[in-house]
Amino acid sequence: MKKLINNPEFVVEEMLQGMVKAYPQYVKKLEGYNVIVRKDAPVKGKVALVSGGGSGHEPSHAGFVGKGMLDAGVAGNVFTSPTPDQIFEAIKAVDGGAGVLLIIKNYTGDVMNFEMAGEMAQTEGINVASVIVNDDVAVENSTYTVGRRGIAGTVFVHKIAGAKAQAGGTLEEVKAVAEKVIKNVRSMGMALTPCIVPAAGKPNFTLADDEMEIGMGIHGEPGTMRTKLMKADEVVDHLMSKILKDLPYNSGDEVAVMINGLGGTPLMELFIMNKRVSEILDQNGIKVYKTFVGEYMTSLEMAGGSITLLKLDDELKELLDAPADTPAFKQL
Amino acid sequence: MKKLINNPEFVVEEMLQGMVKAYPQYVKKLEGYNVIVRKDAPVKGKVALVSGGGSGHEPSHAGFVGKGMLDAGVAGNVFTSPTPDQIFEAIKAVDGGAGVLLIIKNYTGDVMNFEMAGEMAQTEGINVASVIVNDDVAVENSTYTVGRRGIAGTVFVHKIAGAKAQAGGTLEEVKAVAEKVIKNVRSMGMALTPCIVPAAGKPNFTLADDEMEIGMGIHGEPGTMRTKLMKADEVVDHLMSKILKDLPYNSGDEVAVMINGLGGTPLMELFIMNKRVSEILDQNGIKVYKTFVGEYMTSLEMAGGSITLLKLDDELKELLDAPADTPAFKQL
Amino acid sequence: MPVTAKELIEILRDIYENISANKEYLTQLDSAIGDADHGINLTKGFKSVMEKIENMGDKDCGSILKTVGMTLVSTVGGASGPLYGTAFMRAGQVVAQKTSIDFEDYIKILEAALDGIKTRGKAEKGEKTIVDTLEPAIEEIKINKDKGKDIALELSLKAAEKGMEYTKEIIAKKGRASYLGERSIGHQDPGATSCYIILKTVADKILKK
Amino acid sequence: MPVTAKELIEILRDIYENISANKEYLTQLDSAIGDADHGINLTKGFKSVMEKIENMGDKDCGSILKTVGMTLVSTVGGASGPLYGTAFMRAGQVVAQKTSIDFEDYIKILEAALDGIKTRGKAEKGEKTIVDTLEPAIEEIKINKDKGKDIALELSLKAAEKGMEYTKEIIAKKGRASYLGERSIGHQDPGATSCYIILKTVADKILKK
Ligand SMILES: Nc1ncnc2c1ncn2[C@@H]1O[C@H](COP(=O)(O)OP(=O)(O)O)[C@@H](O)[C@H]1O
Ligand SMILES: Nc1ncnc2c1ncn2[C@@H]1O[C@H](COP(=O)(O)OP(=O)(O)O)[C@@H](O)[C@H]1O
Ligand SMILES: [Mg+2]
Ligand SMILES: [Mg+2]
Ligand SMILES: [Mg+2]
Ligand SMILES: [Mg+2]
Repeated sequence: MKKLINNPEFVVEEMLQGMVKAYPQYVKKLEGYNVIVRKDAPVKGKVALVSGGGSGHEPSHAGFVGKGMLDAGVAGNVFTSPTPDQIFEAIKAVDGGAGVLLIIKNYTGDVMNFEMAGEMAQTEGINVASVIVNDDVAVENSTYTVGRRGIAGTVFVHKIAGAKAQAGGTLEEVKAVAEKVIKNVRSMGMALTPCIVPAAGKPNFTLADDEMEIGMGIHGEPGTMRTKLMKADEVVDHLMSKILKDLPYNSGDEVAVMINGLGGTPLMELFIMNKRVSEILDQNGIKVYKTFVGEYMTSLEMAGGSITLLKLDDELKELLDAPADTPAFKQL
Repeated sequence: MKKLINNPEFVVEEMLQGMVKAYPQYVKKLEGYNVIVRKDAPVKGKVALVSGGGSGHEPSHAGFVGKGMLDAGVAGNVFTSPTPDQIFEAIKAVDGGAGVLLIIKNYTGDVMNFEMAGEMAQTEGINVASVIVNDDVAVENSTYTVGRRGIAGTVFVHKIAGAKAQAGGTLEEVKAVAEKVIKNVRSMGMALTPCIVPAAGKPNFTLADDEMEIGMGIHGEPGTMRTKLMKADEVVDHLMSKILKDLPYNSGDEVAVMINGLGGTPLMELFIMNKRVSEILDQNGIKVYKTFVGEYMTSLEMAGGSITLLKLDDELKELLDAPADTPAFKQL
Repeated sequence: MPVTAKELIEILRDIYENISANKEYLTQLDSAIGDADHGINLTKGFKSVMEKIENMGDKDCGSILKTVGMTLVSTVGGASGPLYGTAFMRAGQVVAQKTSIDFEDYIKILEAALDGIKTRGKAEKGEKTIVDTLEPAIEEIKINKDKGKDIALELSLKAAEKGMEYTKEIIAKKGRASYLGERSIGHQDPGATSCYIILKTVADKILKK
Repeated sequence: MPVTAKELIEILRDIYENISANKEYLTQLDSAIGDADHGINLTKGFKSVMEKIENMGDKDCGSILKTVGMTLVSTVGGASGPLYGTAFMRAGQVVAQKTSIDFEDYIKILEAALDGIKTRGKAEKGEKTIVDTLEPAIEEIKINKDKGKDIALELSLKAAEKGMEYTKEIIAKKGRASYLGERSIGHQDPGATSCYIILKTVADKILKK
């Protein structure tokens, strides 16, 4: 395991300390908890947004804490949902009296831990609502299963619900627009290599030198197929065909695009992916309103990437365009 | 070679196309050239900044093209300096009548190709000046050699000279402040793994499973020592000891810090590095004015990172704080 | 039976030791269809539990079980933390203020735990989860309770074991393993297994009395 | 000699072929102390050169050499592109408008090329670069030019070869290899080698005439 770390046990704590040292103008850490909150939290009268999950997905979620996005990011151990007490502390720290929205990625552990924290907060008289992001089309949806995983599309929920809250939206309104994003966002990813959870010390799965996995989740969960290496265009064609037909996205639609790197993929390759994505959207008469290329929801050092499309209407466009000032997402 | 590409020969072209498709609000590409310029180039009456070099260092340099930073980024083949004709086109495209500053990383190839382009532009009556960035303290400086390499510190030159130009500085003034940055900026990096130049198809050097190289350059040039894997704190201690004593940085100084990932290193590890950097600065009575953690000057998918310190005075602080709006560097 | 507060703490120590002894095994089961942390997470959780309850021998059984639940919730994480945590907290409510637990209490505890798990996790029997072990165990103990606690416990444990083994044959519909779809068949569910370990530990202790 | 424009183009084709035949070798030399692209870059450059000058047989030698230089500059990149490019452009100035090149011209061409390379690259002899091959070659051809072109060319080529081989023994002070410091000793310089290949190709052709 080749990592720039000191002790696998303390990676999350040390990371958060390094983060707070880097960005004191944006964030502070709750003493004794792995919780990062806005420096000016609680913001009185504003609906507060809390998200989080296992660590290893940086900059998600603490990197999106700041004006116009999240009020708190809760960091669990690597790839492990944070516990309710941590989330509860985050809720208490950011509640400015207008209520708190929990933005949860759809994993059984996350859902249950956030729900419990929400219940704890409710009993203390804090108004809590929650939304569950499930944008990953790689997993078949069905009423009998837990449904789809939440991946990079979550960042669009942070951005847009964050803008609504910043603009003075009520908890109901913020929740409603978050749900609108969830309804209109779809993603799918793929991986070229595994990653190593520091505490485990070895890769969480294996892929042969000439293999890749399509539809892989951000914790290395299995995808839809394991194949021989394909060209970037072929990979994108496959991901896009799944994504486009799922919502579906139609000619005349306007979308925001996110090309997300999983951690080990150079920006060069993400741009090459985007070239093909824009061609396909063009062929389908779908208009690109705005594109984001970079690392938003990673899997440690995994090589690979995901494509996210968010179908926009006027409200979503306006909120997407609103300024944001956080360590990892800035918009003037 | 596991890469999300189509054809090793066309990676640079396809990347630039994907980039322009992603950021039409910021940049355009010069038809027939691997040159990215500000969408509104040439900006009349403003000193224009041109930088560039081999590709593979993304977001450097095209990612920093935009308001408050560069006017053009010239992209050579992977790890190969662009040719003078490309640079010359860039100069012509961005000259707004107030002259053009070339920001060159100190590599023989870059220096000669940019100089030739500058001469070509001069003969066409364009006022051209240039600065050479050589922040890498890993290489011993001496009057007999080509001197130090230019690495991540270059991004501070882009930012600060860019702010000066945006504020209406003359070519002389912009060049002077760029040189002030160069005089006050020092960096050093290390690598855990090599990277693969697409056209080569194999790693550009090898490191055993338990080895790392301290002082390695951004093209895999040899460093100061190859050692057994060390803890993050030990690595940082070593890099910082070299950097701090070089300028030197003294108690009471104020610095900007950049923790730069080389492409394959997760953000988590960069924050862990920053924790130690901030401790060391604290111990030395050096004040951190602002910190930047992320990927600014990469080496494709190489795992590793570099630390950059820029000693600040009031002028540099003000310019560092000025707004910037580019794909890869935004400041509100 | 009845089980006193001190004996309850002993049972919990046995649970910790048995989970801990099966740490690798549970983790290995989780690595096949999950994320390879079930044994690690539970061991960590029950270790914290022991630190918390060690000196609670003079407290009522309700308080002890509630502490167990809250500790599991705040240390285990993932899916099993809230599930087992809720189960123990609900169990604590059943015996609130009581200084000992009798056989009738135990059945109510199991029912409350199952109810907590199902409310929290929304799983039904046959979805390859903890429920597949716990629900048959309760059904069987209730049917046979008139035959005396020893027989009822033994039959209940057999049903639990059968339920656990049946998880090998079914598709996961809940939790992380559900992403595997068909590919989850052939693997025994880690949560169903840890649940069996816990039930067996309790039964062994009660039967010896 | 003299060499006509058509013959000049033939010489340049030979250079392309010999560089191309040594592509792997030059790249391998560069991989030891540089970035493993010297053979690749030069081959690419001279290939473009051939496409550009193929049909320039009716042009003057100055125009041809200037085109060679400009093409190298715009296709080779790295350090050797501007260096060889400048060398050929300077050579072109020496024989501007001339329809053929005689021996005196050739010596002037070599001098102009060296001057261009030194002005551009700021290297002196002994710094492990192209200069270590080219400068001795020129010194020797000048000393011996009264002995006749054949002898002068042969002695010059010997000096070039000796200069090239001497680069094995010295520390690089210019270019990418200079970062290696002491570790550059023992490796022959790729640029010094490609320069020898070019000089030998020219000499072979002229000697045959
Ligand atoms: N909704 C649910 N209801 C009941 N049990 C569940 C549910 N989801 C998951 N489980 C149980 O949790 C176990 C996995 O626990 P664990 O590995 O600790 O959590 P995680 O999957 O978050 O890593 C599964 O084997 C399964 O028995
Ligand atoms: N300043 C210089 N003057 C003369 N020759 C030089 C100089 N710098 C480098 N060279 C030559 O260039 C060669 C390397 O060329 P090449 O590999 O094409 O460029 P790069 O180092 O940019 O990849 C070296 O072997 C050396 O002979
Ligand atoms: Mg090169
Ligand atoms: Mg698990
Ligand atoms: Mg887990
Ligand atoms: Mg080279």
